[in-house]
Amino acid sequence: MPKIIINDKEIEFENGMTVLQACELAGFEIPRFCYHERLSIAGNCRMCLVEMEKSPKPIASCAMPATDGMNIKTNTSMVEKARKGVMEFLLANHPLDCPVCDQGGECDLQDQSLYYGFDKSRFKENKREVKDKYMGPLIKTIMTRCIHCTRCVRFATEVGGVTELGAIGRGENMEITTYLEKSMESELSANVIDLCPVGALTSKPYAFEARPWELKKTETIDVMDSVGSNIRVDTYGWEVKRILPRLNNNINEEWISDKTRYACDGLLKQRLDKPYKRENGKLVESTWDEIINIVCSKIKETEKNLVAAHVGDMQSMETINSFKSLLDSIGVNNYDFREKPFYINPENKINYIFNTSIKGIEESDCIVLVGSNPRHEATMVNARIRKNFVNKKTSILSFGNPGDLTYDYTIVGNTTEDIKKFVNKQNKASEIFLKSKKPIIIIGESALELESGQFILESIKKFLLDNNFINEKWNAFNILIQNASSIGAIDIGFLKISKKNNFEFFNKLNNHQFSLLYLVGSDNLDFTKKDEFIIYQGSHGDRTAQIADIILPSPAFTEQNGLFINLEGRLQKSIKSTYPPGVAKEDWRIFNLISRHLNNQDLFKNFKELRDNTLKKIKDHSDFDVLPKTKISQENSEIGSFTNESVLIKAIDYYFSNSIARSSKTMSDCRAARSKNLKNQTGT
Amino acid sequence: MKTKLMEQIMLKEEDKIFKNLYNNLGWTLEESLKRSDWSNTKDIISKGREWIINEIKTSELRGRGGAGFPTGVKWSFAPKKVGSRPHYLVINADESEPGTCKDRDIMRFEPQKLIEGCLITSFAVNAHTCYIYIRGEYFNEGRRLQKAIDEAYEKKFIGKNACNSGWDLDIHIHFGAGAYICGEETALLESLEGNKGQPRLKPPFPALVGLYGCPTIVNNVETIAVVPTILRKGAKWFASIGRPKNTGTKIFCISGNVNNPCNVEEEMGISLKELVEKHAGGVTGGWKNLQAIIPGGSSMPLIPKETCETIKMDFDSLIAAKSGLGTAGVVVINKDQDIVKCMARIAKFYKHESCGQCTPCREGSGWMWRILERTAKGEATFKDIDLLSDVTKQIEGHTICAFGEGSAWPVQGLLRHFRKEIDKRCFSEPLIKKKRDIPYLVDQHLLEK
Amino acid sequence: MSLKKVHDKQPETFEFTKENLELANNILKKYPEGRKKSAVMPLLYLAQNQNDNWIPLAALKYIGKFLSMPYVNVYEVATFYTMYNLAPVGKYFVQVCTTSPCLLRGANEIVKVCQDKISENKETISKNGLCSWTEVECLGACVNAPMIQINNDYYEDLDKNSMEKIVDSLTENKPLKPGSYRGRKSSAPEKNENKINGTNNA
Amino acid sequence: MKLNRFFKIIFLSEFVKAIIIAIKEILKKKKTINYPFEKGKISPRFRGEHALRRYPNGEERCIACKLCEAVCPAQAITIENEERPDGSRKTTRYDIDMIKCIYCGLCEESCPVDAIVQGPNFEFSTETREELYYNKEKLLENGDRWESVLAENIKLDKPYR
Repeated sequence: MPKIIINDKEIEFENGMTVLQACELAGFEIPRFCYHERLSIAGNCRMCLVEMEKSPKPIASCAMPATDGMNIKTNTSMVEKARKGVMEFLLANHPLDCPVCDQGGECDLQDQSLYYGFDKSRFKENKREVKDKYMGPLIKTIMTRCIHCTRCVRFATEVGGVTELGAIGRGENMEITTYLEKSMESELSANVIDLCPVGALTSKPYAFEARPWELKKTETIDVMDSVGSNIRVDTYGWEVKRILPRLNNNINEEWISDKTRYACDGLLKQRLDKPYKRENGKLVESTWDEIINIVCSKIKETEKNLVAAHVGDMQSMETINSFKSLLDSIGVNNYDFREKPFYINPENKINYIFNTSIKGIEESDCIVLVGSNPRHEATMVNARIRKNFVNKKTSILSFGNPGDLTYDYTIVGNTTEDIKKFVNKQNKASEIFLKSKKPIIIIGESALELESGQFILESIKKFLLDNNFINEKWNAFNILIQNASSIGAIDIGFLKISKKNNFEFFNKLNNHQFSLLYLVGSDNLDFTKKDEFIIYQGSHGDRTAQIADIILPSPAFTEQNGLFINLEGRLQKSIKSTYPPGVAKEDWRIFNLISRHLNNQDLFKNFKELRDNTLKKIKDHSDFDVLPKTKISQENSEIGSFTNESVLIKAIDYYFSNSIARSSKTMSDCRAARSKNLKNQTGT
Repeated sequence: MKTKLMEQIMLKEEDKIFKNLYNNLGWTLEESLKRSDWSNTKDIISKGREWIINEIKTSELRGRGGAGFPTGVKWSFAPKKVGSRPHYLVINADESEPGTCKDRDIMRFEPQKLIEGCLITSFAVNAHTCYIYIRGEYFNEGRRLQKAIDEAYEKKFIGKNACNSGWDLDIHIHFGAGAYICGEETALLESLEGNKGQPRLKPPFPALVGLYGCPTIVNNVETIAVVPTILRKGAKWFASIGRPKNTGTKIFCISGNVNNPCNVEEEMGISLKELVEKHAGGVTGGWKNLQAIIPGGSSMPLIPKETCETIKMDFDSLIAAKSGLGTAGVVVINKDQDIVKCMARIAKFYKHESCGQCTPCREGSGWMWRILERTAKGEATFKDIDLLSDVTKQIEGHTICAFGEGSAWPVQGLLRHFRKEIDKRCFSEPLIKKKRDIPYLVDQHLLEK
Repeated sequence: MSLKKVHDKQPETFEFTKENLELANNILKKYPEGRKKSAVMPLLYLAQNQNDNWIPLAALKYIGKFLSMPYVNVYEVATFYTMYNLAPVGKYFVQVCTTSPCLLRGANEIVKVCQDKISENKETISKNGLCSWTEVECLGACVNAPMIQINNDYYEDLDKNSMEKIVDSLTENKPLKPGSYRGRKSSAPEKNENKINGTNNA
Repeated sequence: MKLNRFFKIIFLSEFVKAIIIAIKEILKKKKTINYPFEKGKISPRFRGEHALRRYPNGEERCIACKLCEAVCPAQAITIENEERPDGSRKTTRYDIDMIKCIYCGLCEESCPVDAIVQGPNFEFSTETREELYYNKEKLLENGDRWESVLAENIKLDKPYR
């Protein structure tokens, strides 16, 4: 390994590192503004200047590749002078409005000026003033504060895949703007707020809400989609003020989607804080004792095979597990977690998870999408695919038309016939696929929902097994599950299916064969109510609460501890960051209450017992935050019948996809802005 | 002293490379053939690229665009063999340095020399495509050059199998659109690629990763235009003119307060006084009336009268005098002029032309201009002048490209040589002082109501 | 340079004329395949010529589509370079060089003539609607200072009198010829050219 | 020694001295003041009752930066804020618990706009605790009442800050 000397300390570094990275490795911090690990190098802030032997000028360490035998100094007077000088220039035209700036307290410029700045300003001219720009409902701009590091421009172009930000003009009049100030059209747009080292781009919904030092920070995970992005929830009292990404290279790197970030104001609105019962068509407040009585008597008097249960998209595994224990104890065996009838094969774990892993996408050299729109279904997965595309120009093929995915792809065909040809090696796509070394196939829920859903899943799996693309080293088979609770629910076995009929639950539901429905957070379950008695247990007064006869208030995902398995099978802990409103009770406690009432015994004595029990049920479980140890087996599942139909990718109302998002004002603003943009586009 | 100067031999007419600098002989292809352009291009090319590069190296030709980098060495940086990526030759005709207008005359009156130079250089660096980046304001010059290129195509001097040498070459003209910074080679490449002209980070240097990510050699018009003559007359001839390491002839542009401002081709190392007195008809108001001279275009520090007496115009002597030859745009400032105002105008130029990419130049160039402007009006304090000096030092060496130095040096030169002059007018308290009693800047707008 | 202001009144649409479209396609051929973006600068010139010497926003969008380039990048380029006008200018657009070499030889007087005869402020169109003027940085003809550029042509070696004549000719819509206004040949020394050459030849 | 003492007793010298001192003191200016009616001089830096100041045009100075809240060692200050329709940042709630307050003056020092100040008033004793929970209205009213003195004090103290 090559060696570099930094401040007389010799260290080894990897080839391809920059001087700045080598300095970090040696433990010397280099101040920077424009440099960011995940963006291209701009080298324009000049804050990272260091001294290099034999160079008369200081060099920009972020842009200089480290070479063997370099001698770098970061603590000389030359370096100090350079940093001070640059800092003075940065502050020269930066307004002195830290007290009203939302970035105050977590501002790179503030922190670094403390170390590298002069104690007073020598700039006596008039400061520059820049008009603020409109960048959509999420980003508030105070462009006078901008230090032109162009991180946001690079992010939008490189990671976001939407070249909508640019720096217009030149010299000291350079301004960052979107084209003619239209809102940014990216699901990742709000990440520029985190990237901005100053307060030029701040969060609009969070404007003036709180100061960073008065927030309680909880490191947890997100449940808006099945990716399980790592987040930090900042709370002030009961309120969740904001959600920020947390670094996890395996999942979300350090970005999160706008929905993850901004649906949090939905946690404050339309909350169920008391039990309700329906009397004469109207919901009236009730008490826990009364409501549990009603629920239990209802369960007792209904025949067990007329009782059905369903869990929604954001329920933790503990909730599902304790719910299942309750159902088992009373003998109910109609339950499911799917919101729409799509085919699944729960036999083996590799049949329903994203086997390649999100990080594995980066290695791939051919990506095939089958009836899937990753941009809306799992934004972070899409960001990875784009990363791969940008780095390697990988060929991306798609069955079905998913629309704009922020990268180029070729549509192979729009019918299931094309998929059939693909697995039979009858078209060009399979040629490209077979030639590649590390291909991946991503099957979306839309494809599995087709009549030939079973055929698509099983035949593709067979195709991959036959061509040795599913092995210990590389597993090309991926299902893109949309909901955070799904994988956990399959592992726990919260579904009743037989080999012949995958959709028993849905058939009965749609034929109105149930008379009592117990729904836990199922707001997206697609069915029309006839004369079923509906018990709804959940956090938001959303779609199902409106038709429910009994409402049991329970906490949202930020308000109780829980386990979630993300789409790649990674087990993660969601941590309670605030408490539920009113008299809402944690889900497992509600089930305990019912169980005590019905059977005179607790389901679980305490939360620890519940968690231990839950952990035992996880298939191929190894540890937290790691991929599952899946077993590859050639099992004989039926290929299923083939019907020729078109592969229709169901559009997701991205900003309104779950009950929290639907309650959020920010999300509805985004949705309005998006549809306005869409109108303008088609208009001209 | 004066007589001694006069005795020095001026550049002989036959040693001049640009014989048609004033368009006495006509610029068309026909007429330039009479000046032995294109006379034995095929032979030169047939001697091979090694020979050409070596010949240029021994001639000690230094780049005429400002930095004075040895041209032969630059060419040898290009990969010897063409890999998967094609090579490019880019000619920098974005002549925007105030005080310089030599390339304009070459393109107007000696276009064939440039085109022939392009062919030979392209061959030497393995390029089949050559772009000439002309500043947008030179619209007519660009048209003239295009005509000359068309003529050369017609005669098959360029194009497929140019001059029967077996080498293919296409020359395209690309117009700039008014940005001084595009004279910086990497900014020029960015501009050519259709981006804003913001300089790139170096390394990698354009010789390895240049236009479209391919190896690219960027040279000034004058550098390329003298190449055919050097190869024709021999490196030794070229090296014999001027002084060691500063060889050959150079077009000097003499402007400002002189009686006869002009472009003139002269030997490198000619004394500045001779240049001004003989070719430009002397300083307006006589040599006594001289205040200072900017020897190499606006980005070089000025030199005071005392130094002007003896200084020789070549790269190394001017560096020794803490200035530089730059593009050899000699701007003469006489005592009738306000030197501070003049430099403030140059600072404004740099403020106007800063690309805005990196911090020191973006923020510093405007700051310098504002302080100088105040100084010129007599509204600055002594402290401000020290601050100005600090600002120039904070810009210098901390920027991505050489623009930082270019904007800081003239001001440094002014401070170095005319500090007394500045100090004379800086005594009053600054205007801003009055505002200082207001404790904090936040919400100040509310106070005004 | 302050940031260029986009004109308030914008035409709805923009399209290249047939000839210009042909020219544009020829320009594209100059650059290697897949490098269409390079043509953005020449195309902006084309658009500017077609549209009375200024570029409307619709043209930026049109060029963006033409080169399959994000609009914002075209916008960036159009605002970065000074020669693209995003607001209308006069039929005769007088650009006065006021950088030091010209300043030393009296560019201020030239500016004054413009202020008196064309319009008080720069970048405003004169009363008769034919001219507008602006100050520009060095135009690269320092030896012939002071000088101006009218549209594409250089007028050199000016002084107050000749400048007045030129501006008058513009307002009458009969522009004078470009070139030196002291009757000198290109950038040759005026008085002693022959003498020097003579001594050398002797 | 004994003799000396003897003479002192005989001639009542101590007594005389005392009378002289007493007479001297009677002629001097009074050290005490008639408190509720007269008041002593207070340093411009005196840290008394809090007040929130306004700008001359009547706009409140406080911009809800929450620095005083953060710096307060006794955690006596509570601030809530919002964005006004005109985009400015102002408080909706500014409470000081005067019972918790230790009168350290850090809030005053940390304020970037000289909004929260500790004025010269020290006579704000109350009969109930509740009256000592100051809210924004009370603090602004204090500011209005004391503005002339506060402005003067800040001006006097400025050179030392």
